[in-house]
Amino acid sequence: MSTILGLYNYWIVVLLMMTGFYIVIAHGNLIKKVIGLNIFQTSVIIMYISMGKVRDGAPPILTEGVTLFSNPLPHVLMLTAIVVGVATTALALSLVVRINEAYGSIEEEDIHTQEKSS
Amino acid sequence: MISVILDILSWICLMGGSFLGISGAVGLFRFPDFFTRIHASGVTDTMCTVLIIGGLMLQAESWQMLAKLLMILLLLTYTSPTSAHSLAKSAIRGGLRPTLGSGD
Amino acid sequence: MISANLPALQVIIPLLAAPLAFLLRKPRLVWPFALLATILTVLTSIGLLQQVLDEGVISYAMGGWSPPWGIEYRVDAANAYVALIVSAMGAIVMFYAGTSIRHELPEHKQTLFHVAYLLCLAGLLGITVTGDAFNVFVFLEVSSLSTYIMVSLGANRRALTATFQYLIMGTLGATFILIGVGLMYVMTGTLNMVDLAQRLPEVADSRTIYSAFAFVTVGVCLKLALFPLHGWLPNAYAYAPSVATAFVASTATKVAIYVLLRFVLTIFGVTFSFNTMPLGYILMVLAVIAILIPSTVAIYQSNVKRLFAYSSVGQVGYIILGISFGTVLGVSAGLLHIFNHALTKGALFLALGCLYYRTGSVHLDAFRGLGKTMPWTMAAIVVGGLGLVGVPLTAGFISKWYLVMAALEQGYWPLAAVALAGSLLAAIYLWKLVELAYFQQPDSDAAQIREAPLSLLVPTLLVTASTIYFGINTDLTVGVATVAAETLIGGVR
Amino acid sequence: MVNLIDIVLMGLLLITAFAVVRMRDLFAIVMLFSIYSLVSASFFVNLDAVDVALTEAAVGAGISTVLMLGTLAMTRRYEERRPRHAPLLPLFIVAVTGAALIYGTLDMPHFADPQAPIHQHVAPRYIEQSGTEIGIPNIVASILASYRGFDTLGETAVVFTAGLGVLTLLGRFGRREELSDGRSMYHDMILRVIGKALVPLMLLFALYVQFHGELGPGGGFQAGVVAAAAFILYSIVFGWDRAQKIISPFVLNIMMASGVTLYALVGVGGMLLGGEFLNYNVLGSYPAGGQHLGIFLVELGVGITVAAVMLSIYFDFAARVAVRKMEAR
Repeated sequence: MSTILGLYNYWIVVLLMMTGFYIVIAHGNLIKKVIGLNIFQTSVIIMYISMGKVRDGAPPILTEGVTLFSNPLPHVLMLTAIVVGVATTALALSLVVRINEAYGSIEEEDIHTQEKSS
Repeated sequence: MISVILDILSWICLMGGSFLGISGAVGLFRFPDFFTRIHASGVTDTMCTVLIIGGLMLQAESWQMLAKLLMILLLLTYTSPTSAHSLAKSAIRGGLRPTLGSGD
Repeated sequence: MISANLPALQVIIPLLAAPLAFLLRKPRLVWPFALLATILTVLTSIGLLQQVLDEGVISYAMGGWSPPWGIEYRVDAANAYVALIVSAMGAIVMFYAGTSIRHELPEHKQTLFHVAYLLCLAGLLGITVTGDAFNVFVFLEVSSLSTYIMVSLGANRRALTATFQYLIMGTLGATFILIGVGLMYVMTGTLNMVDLAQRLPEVADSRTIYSAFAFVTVGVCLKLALFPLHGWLPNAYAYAPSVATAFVASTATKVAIYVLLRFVLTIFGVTFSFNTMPLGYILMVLAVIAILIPSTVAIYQSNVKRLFAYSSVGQVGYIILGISFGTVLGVSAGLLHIFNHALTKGALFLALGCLYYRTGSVHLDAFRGLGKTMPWTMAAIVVGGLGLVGVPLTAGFISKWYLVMAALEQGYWPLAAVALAGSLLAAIYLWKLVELAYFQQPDSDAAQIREAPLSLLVPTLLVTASTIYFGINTDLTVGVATVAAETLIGGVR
Repeated sequence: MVNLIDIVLMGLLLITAFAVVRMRDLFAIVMLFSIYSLVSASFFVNLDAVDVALTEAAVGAGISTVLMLGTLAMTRRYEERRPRHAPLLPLFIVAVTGAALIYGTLDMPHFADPQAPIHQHVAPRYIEQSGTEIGIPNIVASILASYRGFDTLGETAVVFTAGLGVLTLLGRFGRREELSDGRSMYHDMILRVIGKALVPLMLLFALYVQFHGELGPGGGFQAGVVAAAAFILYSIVFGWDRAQKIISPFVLNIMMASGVTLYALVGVGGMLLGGEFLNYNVLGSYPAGGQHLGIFLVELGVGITVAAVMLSIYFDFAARVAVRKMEAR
């Protein structure tokens, strides 16, 4: 029981991650793939931030009279991850735009048939 | 004594705001066309934010927090009607027309 | 002052050169500047390797914060060796890029390419020299994003879809690594590799660490294109600009293999990876498949760049096979093959770039009569191909020899047979090219084709000659690879 | 009480994520993603990660969504096609991966457990010492800019790379003068007035976030994104050709590169003064003073690059949309 109470948080995050991962590998629409990737990454960020939480902790900003802080290190790491994520997204989306211009479609299937016939 | 009155007032505001928020959401789902839907959410939204932030202001612990909440309130009262307006305007320009009347 | 800061300079020179090159704007200024930066990078890595061999492991505390609180750059024989490979290939290919890029890309994209190239170099070197698990992820992304840019600049529209696929799989791989590092972090509270290696044994017998190990390994294997996770590689290599293919093929997967070694051997430790976890057997099976299937697929390719791309997947199999033994001999054979294959594939893709420069094609048809029209280019391809086969006097022979030795040392003689079968497959696809080039007449309009310009030919032949040099004089490579393998396996404990 | 909020937020996240899987209307999916991002930002506040929340809200719900909408505007394909066959293989892969992760969590320290190893090693030093070693209240900013400043340099390089990549793929080059289509919103008076009033406020807020980052949540990334958002709003309302008159592509390019350069040069400065790369202690007459100066400069570099790159990416997309509109006519 205590395991469930102590870990349910992570399990939901795993479920979220897998939802994103599933969208990436199962869907053929390129924009949807990018969104799936974003959901996957955001969920990984939630996982890290959950790790950093300390019960009754305060946000890690030194204030007088507060001694118990949540762990600041995961926050720093995830700031980096968020920025890396948006960089990847921007690049992926501009690729989608170019693919659409070159193939007239953003569905993986259409693109495959065109590549096979050419 | 004062704090109890403040608490009661703030809860009334919060509940009222929440009710408006939910009714706006219901309207968003139940109304027939784009314009009535945006009407539903746009109109209730403003009052909803005013009430909720007002309720929070009554709970504020410091002047600083009060000032911040006030600024958020001002920002939202400006932006939320504007966004509703520009949505409607874009819809009109995009060729969407409201469904008028029903009996004719 | 310079010698004390070498580890930082190794990454900072290309990293700082990239935005400065971007500010220069004009391609005719950017290329010499970028070339200068890559040459300085090579000098740094030579100095670094020298320093490591003389004085032992170098630890450099970024920002003056001692590890594990700050980020540590930790250079030992293994990563100094990999850094040298990467920066040397970086400089030679950059020299080649001057002419090739001017030919293949419109003017306003040339600068962008060179900047992306420098960023990629910085990223790869950053992954190599860092001693911090999270820092690996950051620089992995720097190198990946800049690789996507370079690949997407290919002339064919299929370069775009290839890049997209690469991007999706690359990002998934990086995210898996991120998950693995997170699980390790939550159990130990640290991100520093040495610190991790010290603290992991206490908690190693937990399901979290098993899972962390799986995620890191799968993530890295995606990046190094181990069969069956190689899907992104053939198209990305086939449709990228020649320079990008040559550079990426000879460095990116190699650095990924280094990351695998570092995580598996140094951080998790040999005992955990090979005894507690069945890594050795899994890698061995995958390596055998990777040697046989992609090499067979390569035979049926008509696009020669794609052919050699599939052969790269096969060669990664060889390296992984060496690693899968988990012995000093096996790992040093793997490290040797990293070096030799980087040279060989570099030479081959550079030669294909020469061909593309003159004929505008890398299709099999373009090879007809090439032995007469472009003798030097074709000679480079043949020598490179012989290296892939593993003929004596080429560098490829040395690493395959050590690989077979390592297999026999463990008593795995069927694996030695697999390695030979792979060589046979390589001989088949090489023969296809040789047959076309030397025993067929060029088409009437192809007969006008001249040899590639010297600015392309010189670097190509230089790399080709070095594959022969390192096939004959093996003291340097074998010596360093053995020391590096010992460092990796001995770990830091 | 806090648990209840957590559960509600996670429930919302789950609903949104599943809705994204089920829906086929791409426009709705983008909006759902934006909601997902915003809800996770609220979740971060609840988990005490205020800096992360600010960034996620600005980046995920803001910039990413704008870019996705821009892509939709150019692809004009609002419906995803139904898959032909049941996705058995992906389901299998996801099930195995998920199972591996759940298996991995079983031995993890429980959520919010203060005794977990993660809170016992490395992190305590930051909490206990950063006040004296660095001298600024925001511990996250201390780690980000100083203890792990090199990560942040790498991250700024990633942002620069992204700007470079979008520039390469979409390019702001050519035919800019012919395009007058960028200001479809210009004739809307209400938008114009509100926009005019908001833009300076947003810029002011960006500056606040930039320079207040040492005391409270904020810093270069968040400030850069907010500043870029201000210009994006301006260019939506007044047309991107007008916005480009204020910040020309040329200036943007210089800003993109100079932010990274500034960051790296601060590091080199540390080397020249006898410390390690990015050692700020040697920059000032006393260590904490040097740290202040160093952090101020690197955060500035981050802010400049991020703002310029985000704006540059937006301009690249907007120019492309305009070109397509003109071709369609």
